Amino acid sequence: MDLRFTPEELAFRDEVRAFIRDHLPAEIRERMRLGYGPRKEDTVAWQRILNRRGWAAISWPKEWGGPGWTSVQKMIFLEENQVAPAPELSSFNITMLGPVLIQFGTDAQKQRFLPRAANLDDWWCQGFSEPGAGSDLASLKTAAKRDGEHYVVNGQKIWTSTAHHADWCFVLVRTNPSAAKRQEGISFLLVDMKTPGITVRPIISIDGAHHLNEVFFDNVRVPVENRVYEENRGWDVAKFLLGNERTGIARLGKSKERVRSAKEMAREVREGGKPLIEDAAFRQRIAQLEVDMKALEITQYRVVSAYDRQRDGRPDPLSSVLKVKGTELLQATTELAMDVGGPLSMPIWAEELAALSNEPDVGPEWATQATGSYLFLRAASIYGGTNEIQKNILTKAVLRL
Amino acid sequence: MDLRFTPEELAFRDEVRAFIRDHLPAEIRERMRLGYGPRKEDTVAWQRILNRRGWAAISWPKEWGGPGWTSVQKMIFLEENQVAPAPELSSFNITMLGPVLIQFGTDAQKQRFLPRAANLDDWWCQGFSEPGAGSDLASLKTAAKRDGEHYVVNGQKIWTSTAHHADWCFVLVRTNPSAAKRQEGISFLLVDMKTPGITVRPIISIDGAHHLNEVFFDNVRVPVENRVYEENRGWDVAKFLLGNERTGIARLGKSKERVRSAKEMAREVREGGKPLIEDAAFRQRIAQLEVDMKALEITQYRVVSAYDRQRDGRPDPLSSVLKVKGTELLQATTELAMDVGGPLSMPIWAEELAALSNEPDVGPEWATQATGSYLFLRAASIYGGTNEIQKNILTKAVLRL
Amino acid sequence: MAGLGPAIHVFDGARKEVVDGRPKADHDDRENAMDFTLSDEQRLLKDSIDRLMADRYAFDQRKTHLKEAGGWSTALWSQYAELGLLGLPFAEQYGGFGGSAVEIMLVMEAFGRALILEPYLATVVLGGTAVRLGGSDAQKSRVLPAIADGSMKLAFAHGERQARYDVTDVMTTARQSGAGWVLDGAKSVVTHGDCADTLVVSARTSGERDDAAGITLFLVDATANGVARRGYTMRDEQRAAEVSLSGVQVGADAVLGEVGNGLALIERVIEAGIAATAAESVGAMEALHGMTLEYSRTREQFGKPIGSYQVVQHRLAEMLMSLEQGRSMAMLAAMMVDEPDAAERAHNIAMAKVGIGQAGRFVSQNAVQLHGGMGMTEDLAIGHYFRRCMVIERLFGDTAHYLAMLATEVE
Amino acid sequence: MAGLGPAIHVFDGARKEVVDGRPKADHDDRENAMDFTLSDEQRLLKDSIDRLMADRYAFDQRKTHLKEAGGWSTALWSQYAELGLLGLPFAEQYGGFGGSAVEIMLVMEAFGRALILEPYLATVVLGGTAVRLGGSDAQKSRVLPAIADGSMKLAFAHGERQARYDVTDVMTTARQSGAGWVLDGAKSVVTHGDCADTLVVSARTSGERDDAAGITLFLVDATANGVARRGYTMRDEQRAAEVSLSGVQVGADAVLGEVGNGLALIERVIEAGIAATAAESVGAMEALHGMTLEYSRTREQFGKPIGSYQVVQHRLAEMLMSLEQGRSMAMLAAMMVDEPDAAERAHNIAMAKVGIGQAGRFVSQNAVQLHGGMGMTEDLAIGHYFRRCMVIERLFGDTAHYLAMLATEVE
Repeated sequence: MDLRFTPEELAFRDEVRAFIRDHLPAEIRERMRLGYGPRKEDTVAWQRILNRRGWAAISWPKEWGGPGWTSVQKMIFLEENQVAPAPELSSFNITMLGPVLIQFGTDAQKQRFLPRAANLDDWWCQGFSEPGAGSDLASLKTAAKRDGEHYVVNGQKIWTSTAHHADWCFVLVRTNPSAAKRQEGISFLLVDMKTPGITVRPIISIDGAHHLNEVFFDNVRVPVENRVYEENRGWDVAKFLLGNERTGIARLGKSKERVRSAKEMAREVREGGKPLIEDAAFRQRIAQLEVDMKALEITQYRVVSAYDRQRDGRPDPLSSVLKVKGTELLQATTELAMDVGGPLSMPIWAEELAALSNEPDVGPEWATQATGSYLFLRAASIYGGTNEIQKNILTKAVLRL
Repeated sequence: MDLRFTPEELAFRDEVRAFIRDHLPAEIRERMRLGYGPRKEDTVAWQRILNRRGWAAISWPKEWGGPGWTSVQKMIFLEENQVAPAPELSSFNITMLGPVLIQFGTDAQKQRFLPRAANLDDWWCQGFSEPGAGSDLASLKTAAKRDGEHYVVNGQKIWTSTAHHADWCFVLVRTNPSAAKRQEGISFLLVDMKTPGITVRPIISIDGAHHLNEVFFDNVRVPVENRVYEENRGWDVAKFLLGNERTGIARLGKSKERVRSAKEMAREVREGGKPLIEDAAFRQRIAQLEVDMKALEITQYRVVSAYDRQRDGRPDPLSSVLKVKGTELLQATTELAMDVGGPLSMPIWAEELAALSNEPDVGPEWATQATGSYLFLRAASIYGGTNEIQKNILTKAVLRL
Repeated sequence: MAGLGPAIHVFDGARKEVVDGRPKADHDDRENAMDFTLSDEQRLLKDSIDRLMADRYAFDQRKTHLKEAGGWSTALWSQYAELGLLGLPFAEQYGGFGGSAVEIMLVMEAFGRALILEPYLATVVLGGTAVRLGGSDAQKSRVLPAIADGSMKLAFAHGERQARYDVTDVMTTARQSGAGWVLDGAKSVVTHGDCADTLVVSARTSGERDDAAGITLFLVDATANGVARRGYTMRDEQRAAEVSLSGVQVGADAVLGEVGNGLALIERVIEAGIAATAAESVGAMEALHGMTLEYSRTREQFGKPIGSYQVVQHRLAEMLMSLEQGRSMAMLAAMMVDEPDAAERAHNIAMAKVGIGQAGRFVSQNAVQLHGGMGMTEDLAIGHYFRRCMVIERLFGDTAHYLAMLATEVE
Repeated sequence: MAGLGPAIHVFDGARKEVVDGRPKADHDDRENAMDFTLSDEQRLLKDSIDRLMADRYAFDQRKTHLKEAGGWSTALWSQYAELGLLGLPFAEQYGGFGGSAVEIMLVMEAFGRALILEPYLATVVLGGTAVRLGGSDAQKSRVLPAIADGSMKLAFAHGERQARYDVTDVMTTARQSGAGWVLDGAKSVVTHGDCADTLVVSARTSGERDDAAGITLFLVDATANGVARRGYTMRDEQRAAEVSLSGVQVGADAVLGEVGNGLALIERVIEAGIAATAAESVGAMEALHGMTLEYSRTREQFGKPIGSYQVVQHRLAEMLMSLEQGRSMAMLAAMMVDEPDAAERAHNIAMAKVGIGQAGRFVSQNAVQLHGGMGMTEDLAIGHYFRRCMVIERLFGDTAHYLAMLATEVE
């Protein structure tokens, strides 16, 4: 980072950069440079390459295959990986499930699930949100009744990203409907997606693509041994998971990659009879974005470098600043990339919508992909707690109002 | 207006423009073009010239000296007057007191006060706000006790604009402290500023100038005949006054004048080695402001032209749109004018601060005046109900939330 | 102008009853100021369209229209013809009704509220304007009545792959051959170019790329030899096509307007398109605001409707202000589209384009945001309106393009 | 950098106890991450300044300082000298302490929180940097110790009336005469130029207006014959002066740095000024945010503290985010001010200038807005901080000026 990494950190960045350059399959890099999201097989392939290098389980302790990096090193790695651009690590496996099992899991659970999660042998998804329970998670209704050595799960989850790829799902269920507080009476279960009674229904999002799903549970039997932590204490697990390290929450590397790509393409298209890259207003827009990215880069460094110093384990409320500013930039930079394409950004690229139409591609792929990213990332200010919720968090936790 | 006035309206605009051109004293126009606010004598002189023409009491019925204009004609007049630039009519006399007396006043009160108000023989000010009662007017505390044929007034008003110029003040007082609702038990009094017991203390605002005052009432005796409308019904009067016609609330003419002035001065200063007016970013900024002014101009026309059609006399909640967008533009355009001056806008121009310093003038007057307007108009989004309050009004009255 | 001053029209967004998640047009909303500012004919027109949309264009019905072969409803196209909408702007002698820009504005607003899919913009507004303003009597007699009765659809084939938003960047060529002409080149992202019977094609008859002079418009039969079209769906689900022309022969009577002086006519067509889509955008913003307002009343979070949170309330108020400022700009465009002074006309319509683009972006982005996850799903109407606003902002040039144009005109 | 990473420092604004309407610096706020990222010396430095400001720069005390002849406190100037602040950035051989940009940042932040009036920026940062980087041993020995012990004040007399923000627009001339030089011209809005003992004057020794080459810096005795100064007060109550030079004779030893190559040195001085005022702006923003937060807790409207309204809460949260983004930019400037690569240095400091300017504007404008009428009064501290942010945004060039510079560098 420009803001004076230590020599060790600089050396580390170069090492990461070199490794990605040498090991990221060219075909994956090419598709992603054009703006395509990684296919399932791309993500699996790359995470396994990283895992062989010991760089997959980045936020896990060494004994479970973690690299033992500082938060700053993780930040550097994540950004380099995004800028490459390379498929991102499965956050469900690495950032969410892993730390949860390491903190709350039994030895048996750790043995069984951690190595396969690190290597993406199991693709995990997150069963938290429910219809009517968006940011207000504790109002979830999906019920699990104890029946001998099993829980019988009934209910519905929604916005379940990549459920259609997933082998396993960690699910929040209500095991005690009559608990005094809503937060009590919730348990955290690990569910094999192949269990009878599970139905996955795709949700097509406004980019016309299939990222999200509804997941229906109809008398799904889950062995009690697949419950993490105590019965009715699942809220503690969920809080830990959500409050868990937020390094990379700003996804700054992705924004940087979008601006780089926009500048590259702006040499190829015209505005007012000359290359768009020479247009004064366009250059001002880029300059402003680069200023905002620089400020966020340093703020992120300040926040992340503090993670390692914090001993109380409380989630840093400043993560909300990274989330808000990061998503504002993600949306501004993807909009920029779309605008470069101009009219050519408006047609739908067929493969993206294969399910819905049979039209051939028109226009440059990068332009149609740019619009896809713009559309899908309207969700960036919604998922993981809307930006409005983030400001509520700052109000309570920092302003103390 | 570009948006197709009727031929009659066009002819009217030309008539107004010609009259101002021919009758506005050159010395007043010159000072105002440099950005100075009008002196008391300027305002008085110009309003009397207009009154002779029958154009002062613009929102009064003909029988009381009004010109009998439509709201659109008033809008045209107000904008031409601002663009000239000429001193604005005393809103206290014309927009506030006049309609109140015509609606609620006794014949005696009308006879006594209206003609002098139209001619600015009496300079009126408004005694509404109190410390701790800003946008929340009904919480006012200034008390008036009945004592024979007088009220004895004790208390304090604040933000009393031009009280130091004023001959008279219309004041909201609490005549029944034990009323069930705060709004009940308030009365509307006309107070001669020469009455013993009145103290006017200047409030210097952040532009270093003296516009505002605190007014203290210490056993001030006000004849009962100077109460408007019934005792304890003053809230009805206040509501009528505040909800009263809002033509000109956007002060669009002032914004247009600021942009015109900024463009004029931008030919005389440099940016990047050429005249600022040739700077791409500066031109974009102007273009955007002109787009926003055009949109507001049409919205204002739509709202104002509807005033004449409304029969129910309810204040149009859309006035809040004009207030918000109008003040946003006022603040953006005065900031623009200040920015043109660059470093020369930052010194204080001595006369402005005569009371506080004895420094000679430096830099061009227009630059120092531009900063004065910028600073004072930070209040534009505060007075008359903050822009946050305006959005509350839209929420209740239009969105019905 | 007073006829366009529905100050209270703003209440629409707030008052509309909501049907299948989309606000229904209100027929006798006493507070709709248009009641007393529209002529009886205009009133009749607005009512009949609103009723048709309410009956035939509910969001689920729209899904059915989408599934038709062409991606829009041929049945409704006939209905538009019967209602006289297809001939609205044309003189009566050509089977039209001599409707003004105000009538077109009313129609496009209603179409925007319903998010229609039919090629009205391409055929009646773009193609129709080209022929109406540029055509000879013979051409008008041949084309306009056919548009009016629904038997002929047009498309405006001007933009080219390399041109982005530069209106004079025409590389398609037309060279004289005998009495007629031969056209070669390619046109890109031609709105509803796939279903058009006749294409209005711009081609260079002289000069170089980017020259203002030397551009000519031609009426080209879409089925003529050498015309190839690849149709596809846009992000807003409307149809468009890539059109290639190789050795396409047309007669002398195919020339629309003056040879070499096509630019002025092209600009009139684009201005008419901007005015029409500005009104359509207003209709879409009304729908977005109305749906979001309704959602904020019903959707609960932490035990309260989200509409009870002040931040949501103020966001909705800001959306309302943008909608009204946008409506003002759509009115400006409608008033200016027939302004004789070309510079005045172009300047004001450019301002309207910028204002509408910014308003549409603000309203549609916040409508999605306030809907949360639901706003991201293809199942809800919100995202579809959002994308229509997105595409409209980029038709005929985007906000930055027109703001740059205005910046050069600052004096 | 880790030494500059007070992630929790953000809590300052929120936690500060408020004294006479201004947040008091917290001496042992456990949550102030700087506690464990500052060296003991830095910690000592910060504590001693904060304590001095708390004791001597309460807002009412500041009013007294303002009333002094020069418009600032000579007593505090001596205190700064005693504390070693005036020699902070200079080498020990010149009576200094070899402090880095980080120490200057700490000092300026504290000064920004207290809104000090003394000529520290002009003397130590601007004048001091010019001599420290450009001066000969003789010049350094003559000037730096005198600055450090408080006996000499400097001012940077570079800007001219016609130049606005153009750094190479120098029309003041210096022509050789015998061994020395004769200076003629005028300098405008010279910060604290009225009280300076020595002026660092830029003059053209060759070339034309706007030429980058041909500018030379001179050390000029402010009392020399031909030097005339008109002092005045700026909008932020700091002092400045118009300086005219007519036939001012100086010796060859007055030349600072190389003849004709003054521009590079001027840029270093300006960069140091930007870094220092960036930190000052952060201090001012902390105070503004802290005061506004406190006000929102106490000021009631409609029976509730305004801080209980969600819109006010979110505005304060957005101010907090701007403050932190601004703080990051001030850190960037501090880190970059000694960067050897001139292009890299200039680019990053230009980014910091833009970021700080925008943050300062957002925070200060909203601090006034949330204070309502009270924010408009000269009696409250708010408006004074507001105007300091306004002036800082325009020192050495405004946001538009640096954004335009960055735009030209986009590649």
